Amino acid sequence: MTARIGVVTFPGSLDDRDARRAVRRAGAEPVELWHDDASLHGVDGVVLPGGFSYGDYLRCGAIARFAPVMRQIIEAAGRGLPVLGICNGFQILCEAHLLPGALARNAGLHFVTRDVTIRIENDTSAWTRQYRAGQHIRVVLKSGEGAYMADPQTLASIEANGQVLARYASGNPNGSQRDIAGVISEAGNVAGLMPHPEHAIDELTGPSADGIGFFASVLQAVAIR
Amino acid sequence: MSQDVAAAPRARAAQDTVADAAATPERAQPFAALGLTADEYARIARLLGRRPTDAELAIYSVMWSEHCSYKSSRKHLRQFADKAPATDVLLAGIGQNAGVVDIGQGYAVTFKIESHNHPSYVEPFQGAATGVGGIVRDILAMGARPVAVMDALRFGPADAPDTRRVLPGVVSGISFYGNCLGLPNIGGELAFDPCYAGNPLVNALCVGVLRHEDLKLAAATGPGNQVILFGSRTGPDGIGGASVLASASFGGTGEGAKRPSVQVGDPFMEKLLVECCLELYRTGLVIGIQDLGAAGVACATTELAAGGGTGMRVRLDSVPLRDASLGPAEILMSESQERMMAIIEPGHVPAFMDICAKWDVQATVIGEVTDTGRLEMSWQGVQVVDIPPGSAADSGPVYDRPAHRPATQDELLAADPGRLPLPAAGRDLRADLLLLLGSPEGGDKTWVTEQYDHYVRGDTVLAMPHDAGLVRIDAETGLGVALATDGNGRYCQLDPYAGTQLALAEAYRNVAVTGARPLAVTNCLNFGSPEDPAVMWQFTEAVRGLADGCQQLGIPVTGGNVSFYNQTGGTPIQPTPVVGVLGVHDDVRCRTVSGFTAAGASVVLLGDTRPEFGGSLWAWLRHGHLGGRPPAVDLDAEKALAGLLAVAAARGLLLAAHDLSDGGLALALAESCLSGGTGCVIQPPADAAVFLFSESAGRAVVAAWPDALPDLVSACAAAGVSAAVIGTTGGPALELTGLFSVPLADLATAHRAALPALFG
Amino acid sequence: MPRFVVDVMLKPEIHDPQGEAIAGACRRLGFGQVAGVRQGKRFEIELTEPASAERIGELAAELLANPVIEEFTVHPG
Amino acid sequence: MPRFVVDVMLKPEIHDPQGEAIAGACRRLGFGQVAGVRQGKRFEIELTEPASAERIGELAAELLANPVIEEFTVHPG
Ligand SMILES: Nc1ncnc2c1ncn2[C@@H]1O[C@H](COP(=O)(O)OP(=O)(O)O)[C@@H](O)[C@H]1O
Ligand SMILES: [Mg+2]
Repeated sequence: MTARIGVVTFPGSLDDRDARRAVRRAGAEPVELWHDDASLHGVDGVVLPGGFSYGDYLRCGAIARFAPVMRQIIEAAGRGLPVLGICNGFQILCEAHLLPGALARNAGLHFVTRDVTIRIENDTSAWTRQYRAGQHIRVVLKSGEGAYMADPQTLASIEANGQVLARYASGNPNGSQRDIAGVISEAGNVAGLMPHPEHAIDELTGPSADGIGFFASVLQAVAIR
Repeated sequence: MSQDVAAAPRARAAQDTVADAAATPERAQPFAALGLTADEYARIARLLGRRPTDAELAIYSVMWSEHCSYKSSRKHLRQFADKAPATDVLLAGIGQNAGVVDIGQGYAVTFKIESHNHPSYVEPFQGAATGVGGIVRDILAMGARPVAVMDALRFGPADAPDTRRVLPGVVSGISFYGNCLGLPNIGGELAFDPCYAGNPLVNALCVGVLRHEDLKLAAATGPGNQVILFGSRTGPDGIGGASVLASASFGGTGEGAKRPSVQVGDPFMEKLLVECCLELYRTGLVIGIQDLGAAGVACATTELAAGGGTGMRVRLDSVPLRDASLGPAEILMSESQERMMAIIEPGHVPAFMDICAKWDVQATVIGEVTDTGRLEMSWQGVQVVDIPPGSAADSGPVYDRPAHRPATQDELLAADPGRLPLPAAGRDLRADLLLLLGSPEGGDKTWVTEQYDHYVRGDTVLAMPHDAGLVRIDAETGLGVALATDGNGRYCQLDPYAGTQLALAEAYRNVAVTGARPLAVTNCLNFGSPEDPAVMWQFTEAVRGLADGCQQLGIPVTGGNVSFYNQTGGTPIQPTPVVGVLGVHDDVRCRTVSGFTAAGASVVLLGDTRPEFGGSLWAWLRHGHLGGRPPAVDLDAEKALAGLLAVAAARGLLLAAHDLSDGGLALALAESCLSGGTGCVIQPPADAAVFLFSESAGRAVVAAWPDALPDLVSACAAAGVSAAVIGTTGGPALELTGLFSVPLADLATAHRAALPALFG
Repeated sequence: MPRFVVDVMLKPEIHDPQGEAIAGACRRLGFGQVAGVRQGKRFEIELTEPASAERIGELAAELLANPVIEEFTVHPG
Repeated sequence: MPRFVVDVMLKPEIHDPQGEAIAGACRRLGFGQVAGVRQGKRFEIELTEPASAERIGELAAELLANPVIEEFTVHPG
C-alpha cells in the first residue's frame, strides 16, 4: 500500500498544489487536508505548504496555528507522525511551538526569490534519510520573513542535539543565525525548512530535481514505521 | 472603526430622489467638480428628460470619465478592429474585460495590461499593489484562472531622490500583492527617463487560462435573476469625486474632504475571491460576472445590465459597508478593492452562498435583473436612480480631439546621431560596453525581480532574465504560453508611428526567441493630455502604427488600456505605448533559453545590422543624445525571423537565442554570457561600433551546435533571414578578437552594480 | 540618551485589512469582546543629543509615515 | 467604547534590520543626531465591553506577540 501524505490548505496557502505534485512524483498518494478539518483522515504524514496563510497578517503563521486542523496535527506530531513545514509551514510550526525558534524579517528587508544551495546536516530524520549528511542540494528560497532566530541556549541545544536539518551553503540570503535553513524537533519527526524542495523536482521548472528526496524520504520512513 | 460598530447612517432626508430631480430642474449640481463639462451635463439631462439625481450624476461622472469611457481615444481605437487580421483564434475581443484567445487542445488564454500610474505616484506601495489586484480581477471575470503576472515600470532618473521613494515602494507593492496571491511574476520592464520623474508608469499584466466552455461574459440576463455583490465590504476608498458631491449637496460639512483617494489592497481577500470564483464557475451557476474596478458598483451594474440588454433593480442600502456613513453616490463611486458582482438564478442563491461561506467571502443579494430596460436603484425606500443603463455604459460622449504634429518634431529628427563620434579603439569600445552594462537601464534587474516569486504554481519554464516569460499550461502535452511586454519612449518621441511598431516588433521577437508562435497582442497606451494637440498627434500615430503593425504581422489586438494625462505641469511624458505579445508554445520542453550554457557552439547573428543610433541607449547614455530617426521597421523581416526561430527550436538546433534591442549586440552578448555562465569569442567586422551598439531591429543572436550549423544556415536561407557566424561560445571572458576582452567576473560586477548601489 | 516614540497609524478612514484579520482571529480565539483592531507601527528613536518634538515630527512626516494614508503622533519616550 | 493599546517590540537582543535601515535613512536625510531606531508594532484594540489589562495581556501573549523574539506592553488607550 502506498503511503498517504496529507497536504494542508489554509486560506492563503499557495504551494499546496506543488507539494501534492511532489508527493505524487515521489510515489506517495497526496491527500488534500482543509484547514477546518477535524480529522487527518488517517494520513501517514503531513506537509504544511508555503504561502501566506490568512494573508500572513500579524506575523507569518501566527493565525494559521489556531486552525482546527492544527489541533489534530499537534496531537499526531506528539505521537510521532512525520510533519514537514515548508516556508510558511515552517513559520506555522514555530508559532505552534512544535519547532524551536522563530522566523524574522529578512536582513535585507526585501522578499527574496533565489536559487540556493543548502547542505543537509541531519540525514536521519523522517524527511532527509535519502540524503547524506554534508550533501549539497539546490533548491528555491522565496520568502520575506525567513531569518531563523533563537536565543543562545536554544541555538546551543539544537546544535548539540543534531536538530539543525540544513544550512545555507551558498551565502546567507536572509540573516538566519548560523546559516540555518531548516530544523527538526527533538524527536526527529517534525521538520521545518525555509527553502522549497517541492519547487525543485524537475529541471524544466526548477533549479534542479534535488528536492524530491524530502518526499522520497518520508515514504521510506513511513514504510519502516 | 470596525465592522460591528457602525456610525449612524446619514439622515435620509438628505437624499436627492428621482422625484426631486423631476420637481427641481433648476437645482445647481457640481458637475464641473466631478469632471463633467457643461455639454456633457446637458447631454445627461437630455438623455433622462430631466436633471440627474445626485446618485445618477455620480454614475455618469465616473462612467463618462476618460478612464471608463475612452472618450478621447475610442474613435482611434476602432482601427484595432477595422484593421484586425483575419483570424480564428479570437474567442472574445475588444470590449470585454479582456480578450480571449484559442491556443488549441480546448484551452484558451486571456490576458490584458493596465496602468496604475497616478495612484502609484501618490502611494507607491498601495498604488502598485492595487494595480496588480485590479488586472487580476479582470482576468478572473472572464472565467479564467489567473496564472501569471508581469509588470512594466518606468521611473524618473534612477538617482533622483524621488525615484528612491517611488521605485522601492512600487516594487514592494507588486511583490506583496502578486506573491501573496500566488501568481508567478514572469517578466516585465524597468526603464528610467527624466520625463517620468513626476509621473512614473506602472503597467501590470495578467494572463489566465480557461477551457473554451468556461468563458464568462459581463451580461445580466434573465429577468428575476439575482444580483450578488461579493468580496470585501464597500468603504470610502477612492471617492474623492463623490465627496465633492456629498459636500456640495449636503451643505459641505467638510466630511467629504476626508474621503481617501488611495485604495488599500488586501491580496489575501483576493486570493479567497479567486478560489471562490473558480469553484463557483465549476458549479455552472454563474450566468454573468463582472469585476469591480474603477467606478465600482456604478460600473458593474450599468455594464452588466447594458451587456445583457436588460434592466436591473438594486437596493443600494443592501451593499455591505465598512463605513456606515456612506451615502448612495459614494457607494456607487467607491473603488474599494477585491469585489465582484455575479448574476445568479434565484434557486441557486443558497448554493452560491455556501461556496462563498466556505471561502469566508461575504456575499449579499443587492438586487435583481428586470426586463424594464432601466437601471433603478433605491436607498432606504426612496428611488435615487432610474436610467437606461446603456446611456451610461455605451452612449458616453466621443471626442475627435484636434491633433497636430508639433513643429519641434522636425528639429528632433534633424538632430542626427550620425554626427556623434563612434568609438573605434578596443579600449573605448570596452568602456562603452561597460557604461551600458553598468547603467540602471542596461544593468541587471535582479534587485527588482528577486522580490517577485516566479516559482509559485510550479509551471514557470522561463522568467527573468529570459526574453519572455513562459508558463506551462498542460503538463501532459507540454502546451504553454510565452509573454513579453515592450515599450520604448525614446523611439516613440522621435516617431510615434515607427516607435510603436518597434515596441510591437520587440515584444513579438522576445516571444519568438523562446520558440513560441506569436498569437495576439494587448497594449497599454501611456500618453500626456489628450487636450494637447501635440500629444493627440502622438497618440493617433501610435494607434495607427500598432493597428497597421498587427495587421501586417497577422496577430490581432485583443484588448488594452489607455492612460492619458501622464504629465508634470504642462510637460507630457514621452509617448509610451507598452505592447504585450502572447505566443503559444506547442511543447515547452523544446523552449530556447537566452544564456550560453556550454562552450563550443557557434554564435550566429541573425538579421541585418545598419548604422542606426537614433533613440539608441548608446547615444543616450554616452552622449545624452536623443534625435534622428529610430531604427527602420521591417515587419516582414520580423515575421521571417520569428518563423525561423520557431522551426529552429522545434528541431532542437539551438543552444541559446537572445533578441537584440536596447544596447544592441553588445548588451545581448554580455547578457547571454552572464545568464548562461559561459563566455564567448567574437570576431568583429571593421565597423565594430555599429556591430556592437547599433539598434537595428529584426535581429537576434543565437548559439548553435557545430553539427546543427548547416541545418540552421539552410533554414535561414529558406526563411530569407541573413545569418553570419560571428564567433564561438566558451572561455572565461567576453572577447572581441583584436579589440578587447572582459572577464565574466568583471562583466558580472558591472552588470549587478547599478540597482543595489542606488536602492540598497 | 534622549528618546522619542513615534506612533504611525493608518488614517481612520483607510481600509486596514490586516487589523480586520487580527480582530477576526481574536474573536475566534475566544476574545469575543474585541470589536475592532487597527495595526500600526511604533518607532523608538534614540538620539545622541536632545531634539525638539517638532524636529522629530518633521522626520516622521518625511520618512516614517506617508501622510496620504497615515497619521502619526510624537511623544518623548 | 473601552480601548487598549498593545505595543509589541523585538526583544533588545534580537537584531532589528528594519530599525537599522531607518536609522541610516534618517541620518542621510540630515537627522544626524539619530543614534538608533527600533521598529515595532502598535495595536489599537476596541472592545464592546470593558476587560482587564490582564485579559488583554493574555491575548497579546497568545496572539499579538511571539514571545520567542518579541515583548509587549499593554496600556489603556
Ligand atoms: N519590472 C520587471 N518585472 C519583472 N521582470 C522584469 C522587470 N524588468 C525587467 N524584467 C525582466 O528582466 C529581464 C531583462 O529585462 P530587459 O533587459 O528589459 O529585457 P528585454 O530587453 O529582453 O525586453 C527580462 O526577463 C525581463 O522580463
Ligand atoms: Mg529581449
